[in-house]
Amino acid sequence: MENLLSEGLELMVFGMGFVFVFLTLLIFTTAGMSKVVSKYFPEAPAKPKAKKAAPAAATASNDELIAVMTAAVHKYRS
Amino acid sequence: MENLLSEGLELMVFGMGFVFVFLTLLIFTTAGMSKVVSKYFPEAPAKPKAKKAAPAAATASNDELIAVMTAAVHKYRS
Amino acid sequence: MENLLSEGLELMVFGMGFVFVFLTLLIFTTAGMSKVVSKYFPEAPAKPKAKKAAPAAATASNDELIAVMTAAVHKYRS
Amino acid sequence: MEKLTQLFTASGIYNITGGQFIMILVGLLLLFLAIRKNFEPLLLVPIGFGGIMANIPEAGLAYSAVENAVHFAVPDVLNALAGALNIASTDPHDIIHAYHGASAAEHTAAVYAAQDSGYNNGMLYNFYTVAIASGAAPLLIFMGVGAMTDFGPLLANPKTLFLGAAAQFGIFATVLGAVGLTAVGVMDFNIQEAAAIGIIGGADGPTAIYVTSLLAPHLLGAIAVAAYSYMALVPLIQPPIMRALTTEAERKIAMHQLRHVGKIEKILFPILLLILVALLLPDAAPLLGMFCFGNLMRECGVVDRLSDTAQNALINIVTIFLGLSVGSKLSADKFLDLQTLGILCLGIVAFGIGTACGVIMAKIMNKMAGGNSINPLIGSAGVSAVPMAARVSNKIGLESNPQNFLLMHAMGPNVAGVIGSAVAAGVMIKFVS
Amino acid sequence: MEKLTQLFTASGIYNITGGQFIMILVGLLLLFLAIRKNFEPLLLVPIGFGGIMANIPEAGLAYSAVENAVHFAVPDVLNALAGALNIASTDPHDIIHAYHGASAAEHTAAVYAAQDSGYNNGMLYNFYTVAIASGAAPLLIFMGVGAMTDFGPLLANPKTLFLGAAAQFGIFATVLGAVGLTAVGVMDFNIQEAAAIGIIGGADGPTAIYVTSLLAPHLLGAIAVAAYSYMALVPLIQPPIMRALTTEAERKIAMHQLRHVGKIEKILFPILLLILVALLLPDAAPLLGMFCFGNLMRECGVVDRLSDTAQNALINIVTIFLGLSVGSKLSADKFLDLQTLGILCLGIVAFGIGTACGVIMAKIMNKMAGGNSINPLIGSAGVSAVPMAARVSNKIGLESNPQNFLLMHAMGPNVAGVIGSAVAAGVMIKFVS
Amino acid sequence: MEKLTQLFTASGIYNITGGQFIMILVGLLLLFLAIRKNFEPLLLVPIGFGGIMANIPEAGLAYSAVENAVHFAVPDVLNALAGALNIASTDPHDIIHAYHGASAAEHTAAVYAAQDSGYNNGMLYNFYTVAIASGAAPLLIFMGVGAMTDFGPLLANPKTLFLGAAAQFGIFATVLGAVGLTAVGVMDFNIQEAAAIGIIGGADGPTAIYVTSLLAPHLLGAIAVAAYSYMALVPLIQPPIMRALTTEAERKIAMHQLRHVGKIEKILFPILLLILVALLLPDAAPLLGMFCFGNLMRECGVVDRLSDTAQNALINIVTIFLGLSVGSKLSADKFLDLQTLGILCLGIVAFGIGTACGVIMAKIMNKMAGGNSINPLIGSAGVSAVPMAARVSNKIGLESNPQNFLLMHAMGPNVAGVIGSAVAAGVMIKFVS
Ligand code: NA
Ligand code: NA
Ligand code: NA
Repeated sequence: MENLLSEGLELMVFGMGFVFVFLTLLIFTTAGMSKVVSKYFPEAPAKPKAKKAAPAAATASNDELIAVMTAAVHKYRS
Repeated sequence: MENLLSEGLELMVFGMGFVFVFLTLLIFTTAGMSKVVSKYFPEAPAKPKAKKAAPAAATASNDELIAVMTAAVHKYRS
Repeated sequence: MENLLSEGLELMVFGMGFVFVFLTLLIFTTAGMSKVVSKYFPEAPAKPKAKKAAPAAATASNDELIAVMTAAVHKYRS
Repeated sequence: MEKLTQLFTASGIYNITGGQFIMILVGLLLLFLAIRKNFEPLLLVPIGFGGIMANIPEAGLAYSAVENAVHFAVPDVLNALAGALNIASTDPHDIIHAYHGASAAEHTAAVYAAQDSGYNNGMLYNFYTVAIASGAAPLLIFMGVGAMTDFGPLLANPKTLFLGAAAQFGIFATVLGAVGLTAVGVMDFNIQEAAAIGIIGGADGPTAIYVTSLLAPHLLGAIAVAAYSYMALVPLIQPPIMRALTTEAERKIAMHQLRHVGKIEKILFPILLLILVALLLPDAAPLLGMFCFGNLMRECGVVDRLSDTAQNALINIVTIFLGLSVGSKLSADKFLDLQTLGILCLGIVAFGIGTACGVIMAKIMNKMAGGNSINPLIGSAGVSAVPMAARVSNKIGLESNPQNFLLMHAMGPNVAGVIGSAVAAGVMIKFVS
Repeated sequence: MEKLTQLFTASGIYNITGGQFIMILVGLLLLFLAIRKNFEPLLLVPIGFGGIMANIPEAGLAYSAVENAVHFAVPDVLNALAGALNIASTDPHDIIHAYHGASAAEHTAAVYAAQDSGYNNGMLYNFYTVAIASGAAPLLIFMGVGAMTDFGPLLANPKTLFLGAAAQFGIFATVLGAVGLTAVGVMDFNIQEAAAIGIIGGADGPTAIYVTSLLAPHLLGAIAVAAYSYMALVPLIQPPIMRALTTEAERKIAMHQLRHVGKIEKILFPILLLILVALLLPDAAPLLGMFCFGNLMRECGVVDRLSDTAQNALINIVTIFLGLSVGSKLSADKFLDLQTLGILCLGIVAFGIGTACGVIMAKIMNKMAGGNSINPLIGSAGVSAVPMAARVSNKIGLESNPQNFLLMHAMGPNVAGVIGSAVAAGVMIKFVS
Repeated sequence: MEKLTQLFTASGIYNITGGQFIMILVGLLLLFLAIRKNFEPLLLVPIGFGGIMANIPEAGLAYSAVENAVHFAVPDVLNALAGALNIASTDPHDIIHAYHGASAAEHTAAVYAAQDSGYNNGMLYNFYTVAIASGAAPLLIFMGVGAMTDFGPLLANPKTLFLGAAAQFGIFATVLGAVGLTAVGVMDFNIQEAAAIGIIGGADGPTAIYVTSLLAPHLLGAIAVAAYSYMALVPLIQPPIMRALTTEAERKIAMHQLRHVGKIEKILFPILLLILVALLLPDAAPLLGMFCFGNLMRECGVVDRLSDTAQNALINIVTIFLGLSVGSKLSADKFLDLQTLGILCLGIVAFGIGTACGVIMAKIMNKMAGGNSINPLIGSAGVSAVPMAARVSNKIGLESNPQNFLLMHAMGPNVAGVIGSAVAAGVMIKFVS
């Protein structure tokens, strides 16, 4: 029993410790990566909107599209 | 052979008997359930039409919907 | 080693030979089949156009829909 | 030159047997029926194609590793197999016989011996093992069918369950027919085989495959082909029987419009049915459980994405594998048999009796209800074959009375027939397995 | 007449045990909560239905071939099983005990003995083996969740990862609670069981199922039900804790709009996370690897058809099987236990502690950042329960300040919580398995 | 403190080997090529990611239970494994060697020993077993490809099948090259390995994977990576060869518009092809059978829902698992080898020879047809790599004659190349397996 309790305690200490160490490292690497990316590979700002429209149209077939749109019209009209 | 025939006959009698017993019980429980439901949980009658529009609209989140619609309009206009 | 080389050579000769024999047979059977089909089961030539007409009709009704939808989008956006 | 001989002696032309040739023609016939005549194409296209593949000479696609090893009959391999199966004879026939009757441990030993000699299961054999021998594929199809089924018409008029019950008489009469033919010495079926043949009369593909895979897997090819072919033939088989058993006046009977059935009732029905199965016939639990699960997903309204998948991607994937797996049972040595002929004959009798009993029951119910409220034509829909049988009822009804739309009224007995044959299947599994 | 008795003595009514009756009610309760109260219906509908099916008397759907063979207790079969398992006793309990502790070879021998006597695995047992025992289903769900996750808010404000870390304290505190209850003699959990219970506090279904299937599979039913139920109860459990730990002024804090995050960052993040996992905690590699793989498919923009499938057809299919498989662990003899009660109590404590730690960490971070830039309400989202917990943060925030939209700010800690609990899971698998 | 050491000594940083480090870089390179350079991303994203996961130190995701047990080298476990494999030595290398050459029974005994000691198959190893070792994944992909293939252009001009035949010379020349390099002592390939390498020249991913999994599974990683990479490089590899072998006048040749091909012809073609395979080369039956099945589902018009699923949900699911499974063969000890370098070199030679032979055959056919009706540029499409190679033909054609659209003309040889390499695969399986 003693042993079980100390096992639990140890698990808590090392577990939480490791979780914090890991996520802290992740914060640093992520922040570093973002910095490098925004410095060396800056994004053209206008693109995303144009892109988002195209695939949506392509993936939804016409029939589906009409169904969704009709529903939308109903909803927003009523 | 005798034995096989009597087995077949027995299977028929008990099989059909059981099918009828089972489905008869199902009729009674179903009818009872319907009665209870219509008595204690009556349905609002107007709903169904409104409902049909809702799910289509509900599954697509608003943002997605706008994207799809905008794309559609663009596609058919251009 | 000798043996391996001759195995490779043999594989090449028989392999390419068989590929050619197989595809040649396929050419003849295919050509024969096409001849038989076009002779005994000729296709009605006018159909495809009729099929294409249907979507055109659909697009006509689409225009109306688009008007409604555009209005909806405008309304929702504003 | 040696390689050329090797190539030729391993070719299909050199090795094809008469049986394989005939079975390839049968496969082509099934494809023709499916594609040109629209005979249940979703199943018969994969079954027919699988049947052709199963009969490709020397490819052994439908055989297990052991069967493939025996086919090539290398003496050392036969010795190893005989040793694994604890038999003295190394005759291929004896080995196959011992293999089919082997204990699980001997079976594994034989498989190991075959693998060690470099033989493997054929592709279709693997598909069969995963899809059908495990029982999974028919159950998943049943789940998908449940997710496609609307119990509304049945709930609006639960009495039509009687019609679904009566039509199952075709199943049991056919069982009796099969044992009768055996008794008079025309055929040779045991009770398990007779039960599996009877289930053709249930007019329900996945139920037939599930029961047959449990009771008589060696008959699976013939029974599945018969079941799906006759389901496709419903518009030809049923009308003469329906017309013979009804009067013009009866066929003219118009039925009251069905009441609206609420969402709560539709949600509770599959749960109720499951509990009834649990209390009365646990052996029908896998079939009806999955059916009810599919239906609950459909009706509960909160798991639409699961219900959509069950009705589309999942059932389609399973159908492909199920069809090819059934096709694997069309190999010549398993299909070309007097039994197959008997199965085909008994199967159509089963359909006919089921149809007749459904109509007669509907006539009785109509009489008891005053004689003018139940059109007996809806009785034939009790065999299931959803939704074909209901459409047939509607069509014959329209012929007599152009204002009379029986379709929704026939959907009740139609789905009742699905439940009825699943219950009958449970009884048979209970008694004869 | 004999057949009638046979039918009755094999029926559910005759055989149902009190435990099975109660568990069927529990299954119905889960269905009610899922359908009417919208408690995580995608999982609880299949789990509840599977639970009912698992408790159908005599059907044995949730049992292995050996368990089914022991259930019917035919003396010859028990003898064969005892022989296979190398034990002298033929008492059913002893056989089951020996079966669970058997070596792989003895296990196979017992399975062979059961199969030779005609017993088979139940349908749900097969589903469990394929979906959960193999580890595949939770990993594939995690892949799908990865493909649905947008790490944008996290990348815009990586500090919120701390909140995802803090909220995992609930996991480890619960482990301590479980061993504490054992130490004082109230409960009886070993360290593996305690760890599996703790993971409920991770508020992440697939992680909980994956860890439990590795550490304490016999508790899977209770832990999965607790995890999904409490995730559904997040809108009830969290708000009082959040209000108690924050001041009105803190709840009013408005946060700056998040910066736009580019495509390249989003592509690199899952790769970075995978490499960090590879270098630091290989035991979390399956979970986080599949999660990162799903996310990379989403973000890379060149495999949209794979990403769509991972988010739709595949995750739906896997969810159906996962739910039914979890349901198979709701059989009365595995679920109705004092332990289950303990698990339910500890689980909700875990949620509470996780929520509290998240909020407290957010308060600390806010203090350190000047006291007016981080709204502590987003801390509670660190438990994961995506996206419910983030919505709760937003809702409570709106109550205090109707102009304050915290949703996107709370999505950062929310997805951080998923990573955090997967890391915690890896640590536990490393130390206690 | 002890736990901290334990955590560190089990971490990736502590255990990573040089090989694993390099292979992780290779995985990242594949991801870069797939995502930025659009190199067959549907396959190379999963392969690259799987490759990284396979090289996570200590995680053992790509290893079987036995390999994982040997890796940790606990003396008792090694003893048990040596006993199971009937060898005296307990040296890890000897055990692994014995394991790979074990009989089926010894193999099972070793797996049992590993499981009893608590070791399990890695996730990727399981994926590999189910997807590739079973042969299922490449066959299902081939079915999907069949369902996506339009044989119209081929049927309109069946002579182009000759081009698909000629381009297979690349395969066999490479086999000869591989055995030649072995003969002169530069490399060390046996005939099975040489055949598997040659199939890279078939420019068809699933065929290459299927053949390699049968003939030389240990080379699967290198061969699959080479096959897909070179398929992506077709627009760079082919044009110089095409220009070198053709005159400007030849490149300018305009081809007549193709005749319309009817539905019946398209339905009959896959059936005809299947029967020809059945009669002549049963060893190609699995590959071409599934291909024809997919195509028949597409063309027959009565099973559109199955065809849609085969082209979408099913092929996507299989692609995910196939890619990860191939990635599992990128573990350092299996990939980093002089052989891999040889494979990469021979693979590109195979592509080049195939392209050249296709063009030369087209020139010959053009000469024989009068010199002005067949543009030799369509010959290069005979290597398959559908539809990339056909597009390359079209592009080079447009450069010489802006009015000349070769795309549809090149689609004939393009799909003929798929058939051709499947036939070549069948011959190799027949002769060298
Ligand atoms: Na029926
Ligand atoms: Na979490
Ligand atoms: Na090719």
